[in-house]
Amino acid sequence: MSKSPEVKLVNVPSPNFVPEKDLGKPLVLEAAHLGIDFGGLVAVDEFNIGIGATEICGLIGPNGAGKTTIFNLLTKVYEPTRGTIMLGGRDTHNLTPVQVNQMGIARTFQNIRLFDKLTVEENVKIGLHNHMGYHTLAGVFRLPNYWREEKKAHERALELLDIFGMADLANVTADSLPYGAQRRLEIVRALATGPKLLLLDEPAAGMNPSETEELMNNIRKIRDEFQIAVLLIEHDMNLVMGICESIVVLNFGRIIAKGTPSQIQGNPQVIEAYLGTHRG
Amino acid sequence: MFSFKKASGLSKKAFINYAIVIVFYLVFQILVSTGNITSALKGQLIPITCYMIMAVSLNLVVGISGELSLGHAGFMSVGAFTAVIISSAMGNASNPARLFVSILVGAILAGIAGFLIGIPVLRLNGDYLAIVTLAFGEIIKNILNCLYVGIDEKGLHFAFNNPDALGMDPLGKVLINGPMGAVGISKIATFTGAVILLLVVLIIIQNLVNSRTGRAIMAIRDNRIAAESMGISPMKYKMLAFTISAAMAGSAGAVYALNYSTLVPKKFDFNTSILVLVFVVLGGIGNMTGSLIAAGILVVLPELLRKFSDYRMLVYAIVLILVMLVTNNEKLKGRMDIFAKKVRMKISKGGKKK
Amino acid sequence: MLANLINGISLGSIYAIIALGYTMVYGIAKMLNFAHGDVIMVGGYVSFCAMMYLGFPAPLAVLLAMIVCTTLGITIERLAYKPLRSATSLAVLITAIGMSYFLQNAALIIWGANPKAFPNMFKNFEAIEFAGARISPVALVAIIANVIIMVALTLFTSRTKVGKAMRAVSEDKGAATLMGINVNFTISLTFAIGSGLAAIAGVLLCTAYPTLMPTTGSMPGIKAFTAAVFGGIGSIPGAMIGGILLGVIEIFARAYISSELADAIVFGVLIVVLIFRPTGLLGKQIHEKV
Amino acid sequence: MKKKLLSLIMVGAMVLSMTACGQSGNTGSGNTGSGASGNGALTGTLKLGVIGPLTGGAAIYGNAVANGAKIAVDEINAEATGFTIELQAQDDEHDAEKSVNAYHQLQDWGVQAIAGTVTTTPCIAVSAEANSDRVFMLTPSASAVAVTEGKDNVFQLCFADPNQGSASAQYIFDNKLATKVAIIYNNADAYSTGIYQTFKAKATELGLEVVSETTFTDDTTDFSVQVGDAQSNGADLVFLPIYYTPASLILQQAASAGYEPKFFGVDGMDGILTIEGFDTSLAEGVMLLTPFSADATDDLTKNFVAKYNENYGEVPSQFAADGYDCAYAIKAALEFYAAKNGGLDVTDMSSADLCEILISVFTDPDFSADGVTGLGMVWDANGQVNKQPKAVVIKDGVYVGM
Repeated sequence: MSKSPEVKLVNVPSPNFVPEKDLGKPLVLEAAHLGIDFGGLVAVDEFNIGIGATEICGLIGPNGAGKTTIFNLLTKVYEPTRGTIMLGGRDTHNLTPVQVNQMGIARTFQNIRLFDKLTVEENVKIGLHNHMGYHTLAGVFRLPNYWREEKKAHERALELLDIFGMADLANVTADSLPYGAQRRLEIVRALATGPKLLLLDEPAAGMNPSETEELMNNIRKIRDEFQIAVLLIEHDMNLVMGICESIVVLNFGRIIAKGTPSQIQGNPQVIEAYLGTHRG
Repeated sequence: MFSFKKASGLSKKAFINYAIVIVFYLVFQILVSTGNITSALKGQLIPITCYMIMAVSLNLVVGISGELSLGHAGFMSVGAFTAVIISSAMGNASNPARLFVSILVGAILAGIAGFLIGIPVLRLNGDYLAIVTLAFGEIIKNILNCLYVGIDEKGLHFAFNNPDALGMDPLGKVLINGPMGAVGISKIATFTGAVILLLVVLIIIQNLVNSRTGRAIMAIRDNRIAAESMGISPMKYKMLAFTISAAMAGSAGAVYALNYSTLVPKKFDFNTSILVLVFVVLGGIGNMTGSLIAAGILVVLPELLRKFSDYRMLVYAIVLILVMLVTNNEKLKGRMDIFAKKVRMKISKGGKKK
Repeated sequence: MLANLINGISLGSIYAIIALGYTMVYGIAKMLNFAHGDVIMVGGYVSFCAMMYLGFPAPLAVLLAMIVCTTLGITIERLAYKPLRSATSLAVLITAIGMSYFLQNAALIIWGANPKAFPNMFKNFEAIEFAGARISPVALVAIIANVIIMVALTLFTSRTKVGKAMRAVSEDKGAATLMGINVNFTISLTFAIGSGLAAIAGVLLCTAYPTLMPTTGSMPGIKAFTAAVFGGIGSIPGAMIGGILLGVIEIFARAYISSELADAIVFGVLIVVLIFRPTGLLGKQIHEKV
Repeated sequence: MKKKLLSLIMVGAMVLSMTACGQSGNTGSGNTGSGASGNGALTGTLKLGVIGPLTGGAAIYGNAVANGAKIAVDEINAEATGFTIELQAQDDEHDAEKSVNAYHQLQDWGVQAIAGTVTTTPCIAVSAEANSDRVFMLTPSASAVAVTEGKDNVFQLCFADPNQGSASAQYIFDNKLATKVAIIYNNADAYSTGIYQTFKAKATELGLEVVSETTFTDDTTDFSVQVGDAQSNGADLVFLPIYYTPASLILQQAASAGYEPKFFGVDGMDGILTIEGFDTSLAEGVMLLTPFSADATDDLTKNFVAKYNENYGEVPSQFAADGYDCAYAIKAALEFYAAKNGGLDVTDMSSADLCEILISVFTDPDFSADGVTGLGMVWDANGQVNKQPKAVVIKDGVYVGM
């Protein structure tokens, strides 16, 4: 047993910041120098972010800025061309969306992707899939732990649905839900996978102001109850400014500003990105 | 405002299917034992049951897993020819034991074939996947065309593409003779055995569908990307469905083979795969009850149409096209609904008069 | 060796012409037209009847076959496929299979089960000797016809207004409608062209392999469909490359490996190609937008 | 739900209709032996079934047999001797499963004896059923040994495969037709493979050199490889133990490859001249061994060919002749029995009783039948027929005896 020689460790400057309450806890997500090219076209470049354990972070930017592409990179739908993504301190290089989900990242989709022909409860149970402790054969032969685990999952699904007051819709097929309820169901489903980081892609799209208000409360409630981090893409500035502790602004695939809501609101670059340079 | 579609209880549906099968069995068993059945229908009972198994097993892939497979008959043939070999090799055992082991081994080998074929096939999508399953069905048929199996004192002998290489005793018997297939199969399949197998297959499929595994399979069907983001591996569950379905097709093939004294690989060509697919589509994709009924009707239909002689298959084709048009065209469907409503009104009025 | 190569290219050229029908219809209507192989058979019978019973000269017989097949193609589309335009692709597939059964059995009733020997149209032409191999006139005609058709179709779809409309419809039906393109007409036209080509393929197929039966079209149909997928379904040059490759592989496999396994080898190559290029040799790679 | 209801009703209706006709199954009272007439005459009505492919790729064979049998039955019924035959032909699409279905359909009709089935694989399946049900079968054209093997109730009207193969090799050797022989055969077909195997064994025994052996399957239309192989190996005779449809393709493709060997066929080759549109000059010089030749000048053949042509507008093939002979052979057997046992009334006789009668007659060494496919046909206990094949050669588009 030879011992490796001792090396000296030094502090490196990190470009990231987290809310004060999360200081001392490990970052749930850390991406550095992230970038992806599509056939020579640079879609995202030099994307750096660190998300604290219970942070609610907003990702905003004009249409086509690359926000959803970032989500796809973080959830490994795309393998990044450059840079690293650390999830809970582990590098996700060459991992699949399935693996990173099991490592604690869950998401919703901009264009809703529910399991249309299945019921609301079944949709949530699919989220609970990896938390149900019985084997395929136990399911086929209806062994005792099938019944036990199914009962547990049923109760858990109703509990989660209840956060959004949807427990009474448990037996309705997903495609017959109204739009807003479909969005909420996607969140519940993502939550069911037991993530440490929840990515929400335009959760308030198509909602009216009172629904949005309710959604904001629920996002906060989820964060507080489950003690998880949330990264969300949203165009509704009331929502973003209302619940996000930090905001990252993206334009043409690059970060143009980072900071608290008030810092972002006053940032001239952000205003320019949103309104364009040639005004009047 | 919004009309919510309530999904009816899955288990209730499942029991309807068991009931259908049991009633089907009892009715025909009674008819057979009292001699009140045509020998035409009696002779078809086992093949009908086999096609029902084929239909529900294909429905697992097409309906539950959402992949179009055009080579299902290939797996049936693997089971069928395995059964020929096993039942001959077990010549001394009792018939039910031979049947049981034949089905089991046939299912296992077909399942292995399904697994191996699934590895390349399930990487593809949509129509490309369909054409590759068709290709594999044809490949299995071609390979079986080159397979020679014989049995003698020393046991089984196998040869590929060269019947002279079997190297058997002069007293040995050739079981499978390349493209000429197998002859002299002992007919040990029974209607009761086939129905028990059908019930087992139904129980497995329905229990599977109604478990976390089945939900994962359906999640991948409905939205692969979302399923992945839920931590469900598409490849794993698609493979599972494909393999189980292949194994079931193999078990159906085993019973089918042991119902006829001869069997040729050509029987299990593309047309048989299509035939089974037609059962699934007409019965309703993902609808096991529909598959059972459609298989039953469509296997018997050409026999009922015999009085049309030359026009029989023409009539079959027209029926097929019309059914597809009526059930899939919104306008026609609407008209049919109105018509059905009127008929019902008339019937209920008639009932009131009494 | 050379003889086998020429045989392969000639067989492949016929596959290619049939494959064009599949590929064009797939490109526009996104459906596998299983009845296409049987339209070939009808083309064969019509030209046979024209020559044997009506005493038509060969070119006129081919023309008549093209007219009949074109009409048949449009009729099939109108009656069986058009009502299902919004239905699932499986429903359309089964309908196409029903149509295939229908055509085969109608032919059985009209023309009987006895195979007909297709007259040799090129009886008066001598085979060409080339480097020790003989090229039969029909092989030569098949290869030349294939090239001409391919060039003509490529020009048609890239230069003419209707051809461009076809491409537009195959890209996006909804957008094409908004652009004022008559989608129904375009789809009918595609079926018409595909069926007309099927007639030519039918005549060539029956001249090269002169037995004509109600089932004549089904196996070449499946092979040609494989060729279309092989080359990348939806792509016109893909159909040509796929067809010729398939023909050559088939003949070589039969000559040098095993005639029983020839089809297995053809399909095996298809599978290998699709594993490495999941949309065929010249097919467009499509990424699902997330 | 409506759909389901409808389908349930359909199923119900079907079951009812099928069980209803089940009542009229074969409940014939077996009045075996001494017939009503008692004068050695054959009387009554025989229900004779034909099973064969009437649709699908092999339809040509089934239709030929059915048509041939129809002509024989019409002739027999027209004689008005008190014995008539009711004929029913059922389609099997050359598929074992469908063939067994067809057999059961005939059972429901009350079939007493079967002239069938036409093709080999279905015949093996049906003969197994018929053997356990005790229904007599005389197959017109299913020639594989497995058809009759171990089944005492199944007889063949055509040659069994082994006989044809060795007879062909012997003929080629005796007449010094060739030294180097190529064989092209269909290895998906029991008939073709069976003849090939015995031909090859006999040829080797006689010292004929087989230089090329190539195979094809039912769907094959391109024979360039097979023809090319025979050509490049310098075969001066190509033996074609196959049916005439693929044979016509081989002749055509050999001609276009500039290959002109002698061609030698077997009974399945007969019919090649009747293909509509076939260029008969391609078949010039083709030799074949066949029990039937439509150009034979005996009255029996002339009458049959004329009637067939009149009714169906074409020259009958060997299959049609086999079908024709089947009906007559069964009639002859019943007459033979009636004469020996003082008469026989077959009306409503059970198929099982009739089966034993026919087996006893067909295996009786004194019984022989005449037909267009041979005079004095006799059967052995294995069910195989013994008759003389004729060698014919095609000259100027007609068969000429050799």
